Amino acid sequence: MIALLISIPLLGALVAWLIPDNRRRPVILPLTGGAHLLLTLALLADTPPPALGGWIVLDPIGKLVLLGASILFFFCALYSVGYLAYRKERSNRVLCMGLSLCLGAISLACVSQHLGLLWVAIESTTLAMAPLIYFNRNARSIEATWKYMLICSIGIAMALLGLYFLAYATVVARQEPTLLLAPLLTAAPVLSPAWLNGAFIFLLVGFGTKIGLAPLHTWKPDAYGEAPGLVGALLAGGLVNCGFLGICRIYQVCLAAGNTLFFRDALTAMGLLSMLFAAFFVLRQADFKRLLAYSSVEHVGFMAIGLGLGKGALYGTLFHLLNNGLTKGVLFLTAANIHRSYNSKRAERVRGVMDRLPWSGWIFMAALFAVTGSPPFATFLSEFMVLSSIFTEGRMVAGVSVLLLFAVIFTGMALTMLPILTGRDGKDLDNSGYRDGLLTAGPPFMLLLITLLLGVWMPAPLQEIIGAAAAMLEIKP
Amino acid sequence: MPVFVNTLVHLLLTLLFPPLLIGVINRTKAFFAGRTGAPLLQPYYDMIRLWRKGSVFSRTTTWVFQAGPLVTLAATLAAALLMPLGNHPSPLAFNGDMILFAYLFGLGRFFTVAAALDTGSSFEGMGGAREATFSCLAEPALFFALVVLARISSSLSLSGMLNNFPLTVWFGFGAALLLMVGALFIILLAENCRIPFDDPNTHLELTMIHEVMVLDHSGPGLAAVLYGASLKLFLLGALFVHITVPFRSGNVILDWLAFAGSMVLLAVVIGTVESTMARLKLTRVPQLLISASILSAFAMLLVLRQTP
Amino acid sequence: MNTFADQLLVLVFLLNFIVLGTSRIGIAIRVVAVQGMALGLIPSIIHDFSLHLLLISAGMIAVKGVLIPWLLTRAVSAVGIKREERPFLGYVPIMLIGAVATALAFIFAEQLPLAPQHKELLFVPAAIATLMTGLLILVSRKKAISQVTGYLILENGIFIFGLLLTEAMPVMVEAGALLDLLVGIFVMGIIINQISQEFSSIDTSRLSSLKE
Amino acid sequence: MISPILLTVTGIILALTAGIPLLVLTDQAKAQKISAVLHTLAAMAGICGALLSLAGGSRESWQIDWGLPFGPAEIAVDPLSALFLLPIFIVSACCAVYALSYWPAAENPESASRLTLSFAILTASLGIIVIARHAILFLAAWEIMAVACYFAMTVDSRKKEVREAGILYLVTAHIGALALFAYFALLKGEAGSYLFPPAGSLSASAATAIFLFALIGFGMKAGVVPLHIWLPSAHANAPSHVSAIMSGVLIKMGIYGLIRTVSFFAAIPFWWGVLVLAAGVISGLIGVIFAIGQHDIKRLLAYHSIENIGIIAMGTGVALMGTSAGIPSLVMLGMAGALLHTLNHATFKPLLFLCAGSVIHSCGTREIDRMGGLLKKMPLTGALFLTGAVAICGLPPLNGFVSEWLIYLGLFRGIIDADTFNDPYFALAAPALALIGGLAVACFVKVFGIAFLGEPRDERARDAHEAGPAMIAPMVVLAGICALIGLLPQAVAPLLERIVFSLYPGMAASGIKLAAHASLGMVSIVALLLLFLLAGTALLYRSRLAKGPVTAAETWGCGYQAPTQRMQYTASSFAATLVGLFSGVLRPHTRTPQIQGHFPKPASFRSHVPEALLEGFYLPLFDGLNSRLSLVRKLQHGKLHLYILYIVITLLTLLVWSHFRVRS
Repeated sequence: MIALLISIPLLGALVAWLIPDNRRRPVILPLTGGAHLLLTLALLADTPPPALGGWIVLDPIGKLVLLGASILFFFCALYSVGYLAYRKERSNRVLCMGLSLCLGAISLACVSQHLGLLWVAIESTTLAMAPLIYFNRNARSIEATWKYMLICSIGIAMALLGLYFLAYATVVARQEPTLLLAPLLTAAPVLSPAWLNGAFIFLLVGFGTKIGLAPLHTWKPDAYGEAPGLVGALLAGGLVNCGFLGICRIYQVCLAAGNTLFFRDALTAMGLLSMLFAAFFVLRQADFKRLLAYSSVEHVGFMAIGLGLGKGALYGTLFHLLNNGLTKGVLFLTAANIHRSYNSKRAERVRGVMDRLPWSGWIFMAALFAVTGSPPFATFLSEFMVLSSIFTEGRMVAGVSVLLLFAVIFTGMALTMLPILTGRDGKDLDNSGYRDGLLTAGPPFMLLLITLLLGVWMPAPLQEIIGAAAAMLEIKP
Repeated sequence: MPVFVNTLVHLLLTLLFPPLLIGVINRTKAFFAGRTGAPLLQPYYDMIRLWRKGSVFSRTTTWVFQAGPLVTLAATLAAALLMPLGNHPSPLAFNGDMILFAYLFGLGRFFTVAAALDTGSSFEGMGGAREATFSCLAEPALFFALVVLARISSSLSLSGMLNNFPLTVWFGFGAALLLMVGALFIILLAENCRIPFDDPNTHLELTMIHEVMVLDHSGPGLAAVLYGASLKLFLLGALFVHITVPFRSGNVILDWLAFAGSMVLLAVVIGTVESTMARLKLTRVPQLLISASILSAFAMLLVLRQTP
Repeated sequence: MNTFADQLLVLVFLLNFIVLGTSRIGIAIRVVAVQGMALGLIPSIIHDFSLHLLLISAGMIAVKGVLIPWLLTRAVSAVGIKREERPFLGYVPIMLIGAVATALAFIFAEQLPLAPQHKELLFVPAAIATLMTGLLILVSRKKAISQVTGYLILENGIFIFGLLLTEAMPVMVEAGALLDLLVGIFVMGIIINQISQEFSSIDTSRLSSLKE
Repeated sequence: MISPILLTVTGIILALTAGIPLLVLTDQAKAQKISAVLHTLAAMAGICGALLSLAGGSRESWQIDWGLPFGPAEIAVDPLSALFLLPIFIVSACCAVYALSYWPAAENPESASRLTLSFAILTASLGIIVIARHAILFLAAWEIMAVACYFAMTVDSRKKEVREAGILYLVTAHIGALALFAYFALLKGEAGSYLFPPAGSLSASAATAIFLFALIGFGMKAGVVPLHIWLPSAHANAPSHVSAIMSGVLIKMGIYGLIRTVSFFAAIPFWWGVLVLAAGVISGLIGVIFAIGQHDIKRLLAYHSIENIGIIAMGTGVALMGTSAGIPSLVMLGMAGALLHTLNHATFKPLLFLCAGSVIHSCGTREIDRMGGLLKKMPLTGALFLTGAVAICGLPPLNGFVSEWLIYLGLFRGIIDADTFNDPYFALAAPALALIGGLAVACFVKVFGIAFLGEPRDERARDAHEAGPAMIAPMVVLAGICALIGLLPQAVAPLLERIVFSLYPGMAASGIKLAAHASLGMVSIVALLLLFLLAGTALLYRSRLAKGPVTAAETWGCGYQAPTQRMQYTASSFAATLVGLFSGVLRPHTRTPQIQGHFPKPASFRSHVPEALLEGFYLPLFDGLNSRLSLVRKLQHGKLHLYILYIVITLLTLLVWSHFRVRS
């Protein structure tokens, strides 16, 4: 079953490569995505036993990331059919292949218990995405791709060094050298603290680059801003979660090793720094896709804080992981529609979206509330859980600073997004003639609906998965 | 004497006495000016004559214009039932009546000013604006005084505050009461549009307050305005007299006579002030009113400090 | 055998300095190729012979010594540039910094709680120094190709550390890492090509239109 | 026995369904009528529920098992909820009927359905807020209320000032909600669950932060100075019936939250009350002073909302000080005054906004200085506005007086309780309230006089017409309630008592009566007597008038021969002296023309009182911050090699930090 999970996307990529017809090729994506989603749901319902000598296990954290990625991918795939119909002039072979491969790599990352394999999978997602950022083939997109490629490669190289350190920690401790999670967790208490520290730092920097924790986030606005919307959605909702999964794994090892104070402080500090950076850049941000990138930095920072605080915040953090992915999907897909219609993503060149594109406009508006943690969206629940835990733990300074930053970020986002959405559409604005269709407005709408649904009703199995995942990250007394 | 007799006296005094005060003031002013002056009862004649006259209404005006003097008069009459006179509680004394008392005047003011604006004349608008402005500046001073009285007497009604106002209070809180009496006198003059705030006899519209507001009233309406104004003077004067003349003999008739006498005395004092002082520059008026508030605020602080 | 490995590592140090000091991109690529080959030899030298090691060595030499340099050379000839011009940091200062970094690497390695069997070896200082060299090049050079060489040197540094753990690393992972590296460089090569087409230069200092 | 909670929930659901007809029916005009009927039915159910609860004085609750990991939710109707439910349902129904002719679907095809839907959601969320007893449910309803209100107020988003007001409103609402996040998080820490704790069940010793967050969050919604900055522009730019519900009901949710919050705590520190009282005094004064300077009728009314919120806060402050000092009479008077004023303000302020809406509808402007003489054209609207104006000034015999009087009594009670208080808080607050009252009279005499009396100043005002019955009827209902409470205040006394008892369970046992401390019966007598006297003098006057000759003439122009309408006193000139007195706070902008030469050119004078706190403090602060931030933004300079340097620096920092961390 799990093998199928990884091979379906790979097969999809192969088929996409083989299909010569630019017009029909995109259809392969929803097929792949649909099959993958069904399989994921089946796997969640009936967890398979460990495979490949314990290398491949679908544990609760993996399940959560997999579920989020699979849902997001399916709707992005549906969207891609509608989107690519507007981009007939470009060959979409690389795009279709890259997306499928990326899904495969994400699935692999979710199920791998060997940290080396996890690293390979995450690195593969980075590589698979690079050509997609360059889809628009202009000077700005090539610049963004180059920055993405180089910074992420360096980051991921740091993560590799971190993994080596982790393995070396076992060598120094005279244990069987391994990067398999289960033995590492058992051996953790005796691991050399210095090397474990080093491993944590390098992995944090490595995966932190991948998920875009400040000040390692520098590639993010460029890549998110220049990539097509659906690529942005997958970067922000899929790849970020993968990187976060990597951080969760090392966090698990650190927890098992005992003394976690530094790890948690480092995560909290970087999380706060990310939110601070995001707040600075969100204010007066004139490019609404870059705005979304900084919002992603903010949310990654928030999750890092949640993970760093641990205890009661974990449940909310993991739930937020899922919600963040879904809302980012909504935002990027609708932002792409708006971009398409106005041929611009600058706030001064876009007005009156609610009049011109009512569906995209209203979805974008709702997503503004969703992404800023307003009830009744699920992001509210997860943000509130984390905040509630911050305050009940008595960390008043952290709590108040997070709230202040939330306030600044909401202000910034509202100041940029509301004038775009409202106002009067004018003759001075470009109009490409794009109109919302079922396949371009439907997927973000469905994603929005899911966030809304999760905000008023969390299915019991989901609660179970998140609960089990949080339990894995909890400090054992 | 049974209660109803006292109430009867109260009502009779309220209804009949006020125009006399105006007469006394005018007589005093005439004395200072070296004139014989009009008879003491001249205000009564004036009002009766006006009441019998016909009316002239501006085409601009609406029913609000006619309602103005009537509401003001009704509100002042209602207020008269709350103010204790002589050594007797008012017919309708209850906890918090002092606030109702002050707010009834507010109601009267609202309608007087509205009636003035109803004429569409810029002069009457000007007068209305001044009336509204100055009276809201006088309001805190009055309330500081009420706070002082409430604190001293531990009572929440005008009757409780003013009827039990023995001389000993003056020994205890002399300084504070002196400040307060000063403030109250300023309020008394300002609220009743006397010199130095306003000149009831002037005919230069640009400098008037109350008189300019009622320029367009005529006949019975004007009679109601004049009567209402004298009643207001009477009521505020009673408040002032209760504090400044804290002699209560216990003999009912004596107390009533003493009250009436001190009211007349007050009218003489007002007349004297009007004769000896010049009218203030209009821009100075707010300053004087604010200083009245400050005076009574000081009085309040002194009293708060003194009472445990 | 370890002495031979140490000598190879000394060679690695020297190669680091050559890359730091040269302005010719062709030389830098060749130096990196040599460095990769040298590193590819080490696993077979320090450990007893095994198929596993042989595979790793062969893979390393093939990828780092042959394939990647070939890819880069092709990219260089496609965009037609030879020299790094006016880097952000001059060659002399950067070599001095490199020297300081190497010295620091030795001092730092002394402090580390190494396993007893690794105490005497040059692996850890070499790894740190190479890593720092890679980062220095990445931070100081303007041409995209130079930055790729910097990245390769950085990777080499990490790989040197990995040599201490060859036994711990399953082939699959090693192979995956190498494959990823190869694909990465391949993609970078393509991007460089596109950059030169788009900007008629591969000077990355021009790639700064995306800000704030 | 029909349960209050069932009726209330029915009302909320009916209100929610009122948004649907315009979405599904093609005959929009008919759909709007159905929607108004639904709102009215909702109001009937809701008001019955609320009155039942107030009459019974008991608390009834429902547990709801929902699929969220915060424990089961709870909704409950107790007397406090019931009191706030009354305005919600009354005002929403009045506004829905009013909209039939103010915002007819037939004339506004594209915006009516959006407006009706947001209005229905707004009403329902308001209802849920006051019955929610679970943090998550409350917050969800709270935010939905804010967002629904945003959509309702920005229907006319093609206008720039509407958009700007909307953004300001939304941002401040969200910031307030964030403060509530912290508030509920801390509350959960104290109470142990996300359910609201019962009254008086928590110790206030560690609750300073809870109280402060509640004050910020709820104060922001209520519009307490200095958190009021969103309020004037939002109220001014919304459609009038939305302004009515915002001012009458929405901002009261802040008051509800604050009262609910303080009821959780058993013994509260004295300074809580002092702080609330001080905030009330400041809001009251600032609100009314700013109101005087406005020429925009709705902005002016908006500032009066701030003033009235201040008065309510003063009452609450008195009650809190009474609670901590253990004086039940203070608690009773202060709380009853605050609650009654909440209810009263929810009647006369919507009344005034609806009247203002009719005027704007008919004159096409919000500028008072372009109106004039409207009473002749719109006699009913004018009379109703006058009723509202007298009520809001707190003048007898209408309802505003009763509640202000209770608060005054509380303050005076505090003043004479010499044993307990030597602090001048009460003694300073009473004259402040008097000043507020005086200024309010000045302000409303100005609006009524300039807009409705005199001669029209503008063509549109000359051609003004009376509003239709759908607009008049709701106003009559609201004015009726104003008069009813004003004339028979003793009828509401037992209801207020029950609310106070439900908030302070300890007080119920002591048998304290509101009537013992405040003779509302006497107020009623004086009010009726006043009407009687008025009727008497009016009769006399009419009969006299009938006898004598009555002549119509021009207004006495003091000898000037050619007066024009434009020479009338204007709102600005009326307020000029007061604005000048308070110019230190108001910072009015004036543009005075230079008049030169013997034959000066036509010149114009302009004066405007801006929202000084927003334009003088918050916006400069924001701009200053923003220009500082532009330095930080240089960090994202687009230079790749420096980005890589960031990675190196991060690594080194973390390594060094961990080194020292492990050492220590």
